[in-house]
Amino acid sequence: MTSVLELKGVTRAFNDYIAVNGFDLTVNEGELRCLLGPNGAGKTTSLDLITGRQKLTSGSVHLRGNDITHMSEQQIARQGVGRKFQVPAVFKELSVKDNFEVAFTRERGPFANMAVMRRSDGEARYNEIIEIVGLGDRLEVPAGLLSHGETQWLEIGMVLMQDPSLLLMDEPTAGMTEQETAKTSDIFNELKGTHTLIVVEHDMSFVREIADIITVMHMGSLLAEGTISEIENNSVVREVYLGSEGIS
Amino acid sequence: MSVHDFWTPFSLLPFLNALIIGISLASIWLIAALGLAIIYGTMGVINMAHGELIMLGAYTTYVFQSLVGVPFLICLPLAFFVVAAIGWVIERGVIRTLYTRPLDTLLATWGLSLILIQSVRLIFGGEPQYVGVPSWLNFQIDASFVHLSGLRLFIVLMAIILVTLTWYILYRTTLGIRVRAVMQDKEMAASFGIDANRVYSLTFAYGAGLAGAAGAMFGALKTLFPDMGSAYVVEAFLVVVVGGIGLIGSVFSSALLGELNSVFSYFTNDTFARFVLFTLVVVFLRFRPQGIISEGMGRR
Amino acid sequence: MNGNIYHNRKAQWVAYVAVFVLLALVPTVFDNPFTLNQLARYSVFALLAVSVSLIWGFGGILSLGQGIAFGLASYGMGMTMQMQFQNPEYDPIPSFMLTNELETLPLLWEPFLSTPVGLILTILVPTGFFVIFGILMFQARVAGVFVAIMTLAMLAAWYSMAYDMQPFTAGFNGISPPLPLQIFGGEVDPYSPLAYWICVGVLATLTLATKALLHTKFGLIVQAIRDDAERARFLGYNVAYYQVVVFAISGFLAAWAGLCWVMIVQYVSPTSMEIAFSISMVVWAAVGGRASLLGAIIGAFMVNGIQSYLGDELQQVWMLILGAIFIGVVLFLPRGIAGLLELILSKVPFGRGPSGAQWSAETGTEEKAS
Amino acid sequence: MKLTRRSVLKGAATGAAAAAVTSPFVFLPNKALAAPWISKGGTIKVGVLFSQSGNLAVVENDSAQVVLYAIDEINANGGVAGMQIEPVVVDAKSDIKVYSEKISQLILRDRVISTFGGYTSASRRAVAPVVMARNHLFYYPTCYEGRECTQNIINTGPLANQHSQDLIPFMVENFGPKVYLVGSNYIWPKESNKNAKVWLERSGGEVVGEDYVPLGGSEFTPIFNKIRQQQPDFIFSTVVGDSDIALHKQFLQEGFKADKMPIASLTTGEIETRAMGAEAGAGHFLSAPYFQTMENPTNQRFVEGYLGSQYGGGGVTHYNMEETYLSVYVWKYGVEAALAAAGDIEEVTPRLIRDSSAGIKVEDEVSPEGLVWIDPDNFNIWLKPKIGQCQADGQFKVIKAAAEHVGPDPMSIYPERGVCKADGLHTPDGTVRQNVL
Repeated sequence: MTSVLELKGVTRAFNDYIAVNGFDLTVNEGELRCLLGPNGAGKTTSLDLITGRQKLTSGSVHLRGNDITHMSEQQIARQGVGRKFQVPAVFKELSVKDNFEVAFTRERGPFANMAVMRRSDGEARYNEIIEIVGLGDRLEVPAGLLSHGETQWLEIGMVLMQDPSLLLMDEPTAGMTEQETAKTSDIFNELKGTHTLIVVEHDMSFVREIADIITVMHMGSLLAEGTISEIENNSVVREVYLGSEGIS
Repeated sequence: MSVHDFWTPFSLLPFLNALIIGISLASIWLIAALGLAIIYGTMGVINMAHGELIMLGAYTTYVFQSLVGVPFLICLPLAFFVVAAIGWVIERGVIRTLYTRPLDTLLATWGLSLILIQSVRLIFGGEPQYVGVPSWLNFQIDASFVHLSGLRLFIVLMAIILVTLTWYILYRTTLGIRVRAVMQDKEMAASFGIDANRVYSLTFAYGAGLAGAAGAMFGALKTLFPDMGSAYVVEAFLVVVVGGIGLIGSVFSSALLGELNSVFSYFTNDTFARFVLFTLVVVFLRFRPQGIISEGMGRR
Repeated sequence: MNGNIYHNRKAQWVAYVAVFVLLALVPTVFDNPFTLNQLARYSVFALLAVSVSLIWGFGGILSLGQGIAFGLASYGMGMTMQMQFQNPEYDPIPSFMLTNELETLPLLWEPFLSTPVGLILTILVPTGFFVIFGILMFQARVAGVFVAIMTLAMLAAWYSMAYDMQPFTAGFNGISPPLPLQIFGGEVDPYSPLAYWICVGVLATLTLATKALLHTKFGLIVQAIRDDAERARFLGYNVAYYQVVVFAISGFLAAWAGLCWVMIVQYVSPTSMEIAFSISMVVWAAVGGRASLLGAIIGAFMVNGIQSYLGDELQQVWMLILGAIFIGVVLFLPRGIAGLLELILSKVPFGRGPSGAQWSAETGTEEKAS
Repeated sequence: MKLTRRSVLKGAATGAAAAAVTSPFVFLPNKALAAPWISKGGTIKVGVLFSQSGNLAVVENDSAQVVLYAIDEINANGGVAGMQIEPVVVDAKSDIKVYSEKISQLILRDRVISTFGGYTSASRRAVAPVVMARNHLFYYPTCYEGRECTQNIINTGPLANQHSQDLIPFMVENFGPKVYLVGSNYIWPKESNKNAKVWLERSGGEVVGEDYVPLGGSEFTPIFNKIRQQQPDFIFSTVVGDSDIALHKQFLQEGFKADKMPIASLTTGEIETRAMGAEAGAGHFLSAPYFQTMENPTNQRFVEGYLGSQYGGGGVTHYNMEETYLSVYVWKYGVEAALAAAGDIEEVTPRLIRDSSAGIKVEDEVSPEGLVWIDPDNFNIWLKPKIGQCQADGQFKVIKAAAEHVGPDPMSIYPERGVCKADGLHTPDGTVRQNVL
């Protein structure tokens, strides 16, 4: 197994507050890793650091052996890292179809794209994606009119459209109904194996559905790592995390 | 290049006086910008009609002084309250519906400024009017390199008073605490029972009132005509944008810009000074965009 | 396709072409030179509104500095036409330069001795400036109202510059080239149908090109950036690069407007870079509909037409009316006249799609068919 | 192509909308352009193009009023060549784009035979191209810098060279040689200052400083700082408009005294002193061809008649208004001379009026400032400049009047450019250049 992502001693400090402190993480090919931790544990910040949204104070991030520590967001994205945000981010005034089209990023430069007419290339690809996330009957609807769950799927679909080798999902089921969550876990299980994923999630039942290995963060550092049962039986985790918020 | 035939040579005492004049200019910029800074800082509203609120303050003073016969010092608070009332109405009528659309506020307030200019022109005519300077301000300070007219000194003092007053209201009264709470987190403030809409109305009215008081003073200093406000609005924006959110920022940036303007004017001329200043501000914003990046870190 | 003909791409093209054909036919019906010149002026304003629509309605960037490109190009054109009047041998310098004791033609003016070079610079310089200015702003990720303020400050700076650099610009008095543009061995009388057709032709060509551009993937990405710049960035797009390009294109459009303007007016002064004028462009686009190029064109024609033909009594209150229209549009009709049309047409059933009700996968095929 | 029908429908609808938008602009068929400028049995149409709204209206509204007053006066006395004059009044809204648009409306649509208009050089230059291209005639009724040689503009205000030749020697003689030049930042003040320097040199004065404020600018403290540093004997001001008022007010506030260091101005007339308050104006000097207080029967009649008429709401008369008033009479005599030359009123063209205006005189009985005439070469005006001192009531006392008429010379300080003649600028190398702007 080759490591897709490797974080070494990643630290992010704001003046006197250290959000992420010497965090190490290694994710292997085809793995679905869940990132757990109480609020303020540094999960989202870690994703920010991986994707270049925030700059590291110290430490390094490697993607398939390449150092991406100092790259900009778009460079990292072009290295094959896709990210879904905690608050779903889609292009609200564009139709669902156009959202997928924008996410289909074969050409990224403005001038190259001036020669590309819409829907010329992405067609086949989004048929595949629609198979996975659904929304096939909502293609012409402006994304701003979608329900919350649909917006989440759209964003997941967009990230897939981008065809990344590593997907980062920040709370993909936040605000979803039970049925929607069930559909989402189906989507994730379908992706598992063919894609490498890191999922930040609070919903333990969802985590149980999908996770291979779980990494627990606390106070910006690694607390524990292991399979679902190992984590559930880890006394330290129980103490800081399960005790405080409770895993349902 | 023969643009500036007279590049004034450096000479210490007049240059020092130029620095003093810089303080005087800075106080004018600060007074012009203060209301804008409060409104922008609290509500994130770019009020393009701010210059016109200044103009209304000047005309209010003119009306009370010339037509009613109220002494100048009393006109200042009157201008404050009259324009504050107008500001309150504007907030209720136009701004309120646009809080989620900052760009549209900018445009709507610009439309408003047209209406205000034209209304004043219809009422008072286009002729320049003037506000009489009270005789007790007709003195000059003449001490070695310091030359400052009484009116300028008065404006510097008023700037200090207004800033202090604003500081006091913001940091020492419950209203101020509410304003700052809303500034930082509207939802959180609401959960503590603070009526954000009311706070916005009051803040806008207060900012407008400050513009009115500024107008009263500018009326004494300069000439009143319906589109006098446009002369202040760009400068006021620059003070606010360069200063960032907060009272201290505005004080510093107006001091900086006022001094720069005075020094450039000393060496070259006022038009060129403006060009240099505006360009510097644009470049400055490029390299110190703190508080300027609209995509906040905490959004997602 | 939601069953609204407004969104039908083919119908849109038909409407665009119809309007331009209609405009082009005007001289065959009415040949009053004043009317033609006036309509040519409106076409120039319409092009400015199109440039605002592109950068603001589609790019999501409210630029109050379109007057910079317009003004720079106006000066370029003014200089080109002025130098056509001067004779390099015995009368090399325009008369206003005398006041400022210039003995020889300044270096800045030298290239404009050649009309082709002058015309190229007229377009190239403003576009180039917008590239540089765009890089300055968008690389620093300046957005929203701060772009508005920065463009405003830059506009004010250029205004002061044009005003103060009197040896080169004649300052407030402005430059009025005494002769119409001489080109290809002929001259373009500003009051002739030819001048009118050039202006309408430039407007039509650039508008249709812009519309075509918006239909490419580039245009889609620009609109995506408008909706959510960060999302686009995390999809791997260099957002700043796109913004610079679209900003430069809008500057390019405004530069063409400046070129045509001086061609039909034979006068340029710092007022071309007045703040109020640049904001007016935004007003035209807003009234017509910022998210529609054709809407912006109609907005420019309407607002200026009303302004010119309002009765005398109403002239005195023109600013009141304009201000009220503008506030009204912002408050109640943020998508302008085009938005109103969209709303009205949505009531009209169109195509196979049931209007306004459920969407179906089939309705989507209409767009593919078109 | 099942959508075609609807597409066409939409296109047609939009087209109809566009037609509705454009239809108000449709006026005259073009054949009118071949018709004579003045038709027998009709009226004579003239354009009146001033800003009656916006910031220039302060001055230009009075100009428009006085043109209408003069036209009324002429009409009441039988009109021109037995025909009544019909003014076509257009508001330029203080917007330079509107000047340029409206002048073409007046010429091409309304077909006026001449136009009176403008107060700023910018507006003159904005209207010049179409006036020249159509060989039309524009009366610019106020002072300007000269240095132009056009064949279609007649000017009835003093040029830069007519202002300073009395004022500067007078000031140097009475107050001292050192002068500080303050002006608004545009061409006219700079050109006037260049002329002033010529006369300063001849009268032994020297320039100790020169500064320009933006048009509309009102911050003079930095300039007064420099003035304090340079200690001039007097200030020579070419500051215009609102700035001029600010200059005088701040002069007082800064503690300067008019009797120690007066301002000698080319602009501060009755309108300005009224706006700034007589206190701020008193003691300073103005060079102008006309003052309201001039004592002659014609002026008395003009002041009383104008202020008593429906147009005299402004309450004062002013050199700019008087020059505007003159321009209407210059035009009237020009039309009469043109008629005499052509024999038929329908043959009179704008250019013929212009050519016939060479040497036209406005006699003492008509001209409030006394006899003036149009230069037959450059079509500016011969006049007697006067120096007035502002009194405590805001009116001016004429201190000194030139003994002789002073001629306009647009190229006075640029002899190497050539001589302005009726047919164009005669350059030293023997060519004749028309419409040198």
